[in-house]
Amino acid sequence: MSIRVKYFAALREQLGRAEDAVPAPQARTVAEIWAQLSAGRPLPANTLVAINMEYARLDSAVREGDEVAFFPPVTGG
Amino acid sequence: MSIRVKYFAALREQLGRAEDAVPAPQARTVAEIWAQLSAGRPLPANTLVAINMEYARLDSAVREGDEVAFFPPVTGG
Amino acid sequence: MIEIRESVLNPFEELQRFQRQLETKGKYGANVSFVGTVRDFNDGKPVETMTLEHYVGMTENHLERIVAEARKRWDLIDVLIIHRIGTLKPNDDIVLTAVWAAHRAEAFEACRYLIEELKNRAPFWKKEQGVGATHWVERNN
Amino acid sequence: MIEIRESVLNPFEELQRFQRQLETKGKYGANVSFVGTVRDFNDGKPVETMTLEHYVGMTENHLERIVAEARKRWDLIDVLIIHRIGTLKPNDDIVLTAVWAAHRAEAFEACRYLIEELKNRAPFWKKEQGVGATHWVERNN
Repeated sequence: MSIRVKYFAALREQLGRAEDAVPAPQARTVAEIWAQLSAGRPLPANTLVAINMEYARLDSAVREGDEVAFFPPVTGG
Repeated sequence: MSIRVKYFAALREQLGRAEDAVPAPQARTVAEIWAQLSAGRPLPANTLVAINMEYARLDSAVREGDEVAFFPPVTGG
Repeated sequence: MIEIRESVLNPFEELQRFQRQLETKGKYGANVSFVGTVRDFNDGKPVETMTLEHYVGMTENHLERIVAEARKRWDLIDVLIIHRIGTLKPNDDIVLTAVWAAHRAEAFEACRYLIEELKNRAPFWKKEQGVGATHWVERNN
Repeated sequence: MIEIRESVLNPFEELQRFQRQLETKGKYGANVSFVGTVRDFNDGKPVETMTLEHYVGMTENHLERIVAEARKRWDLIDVLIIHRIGTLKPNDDIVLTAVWAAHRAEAFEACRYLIEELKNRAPFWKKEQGVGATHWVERNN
């Protein structure tokens, strides 16, 4: 089982992909997952994160099977 | 030329008429017009008055040709 | 636009018709609408019919003034008010106030202002008929 | 009811259809509706088309939660939210939030709450295409 990672909107376009998958044991927090997948690219200011579709923080713990998402401030409505 | 007097809603029903006309020289204020037309009946509490379709007071002056109205608190909407 | 009418009010058809003829397409980003409807129970009493009376002329003057005040206070693109008179039944719509503006804050605030001022100042009166009992509504709440 | 859709939104037809099937006729005295529309100019830039992206699943969860919070906070009879995704043009309607309640105060407050919370929390993102230029809207105002 791995961790599924999603990117949305401007962040998805900047990275050039909408999804990643990470083997679970390699990361423990949202920030560590970003570091692992971004090849040294800093997380843009104001980026929001979610774990299993709930807003979370960069230091929130991630577990096997979780879905983690990174996205810019929301602009619906 | 006289003063035209209108009554609305519950007040119209209580008086049993919708309109009166008063010769102009006989009255000077809204309160005097009421006294003249009401046969001693006191003005019900909370009654609103208008002169020429503008809210007015009981001591507002009334002139020849004016339209005076007496009505209960408004309940539209 | 301000209208007082005796015929049935279908507020959503009126909104659609009014919006379609607006020449400000692309300018408004927000519409807020209020619809007031006759309830079958008011102040603890069942309502079978309601009759709305108004002071012809004074009502129109005051509604126009309320709209002018709202336009002075907020930056509005368009305003629609329709109010019924005559006899209504529960579930009939009594009043529609609607505002189109660039942004939502002014649309919400102005729409609320229109209905509050209408209720405070426009000379309409409601009489409710229940089971064998008739009374004038004494005040707006 | 909550709906996210790619097809055209005609808010007033939706309101009429939704209200007709309500089984609470005679119970509600107030409906307040907000409609958000694409403007042809935003943040000083002309807009030719707008594309709306969302996070499937998270959006629905958060809209349901926002409605549940509004129902807990105010005494509401019914709630309708429809939000578009995909490509829109100026004058297309993006979002509808509507509330039916016994009285107008709760209808106004709850309708405003729904749209404010939707804008703050629901994961939608707008991209605007102007004359030769494309940009993601950076924040809601």
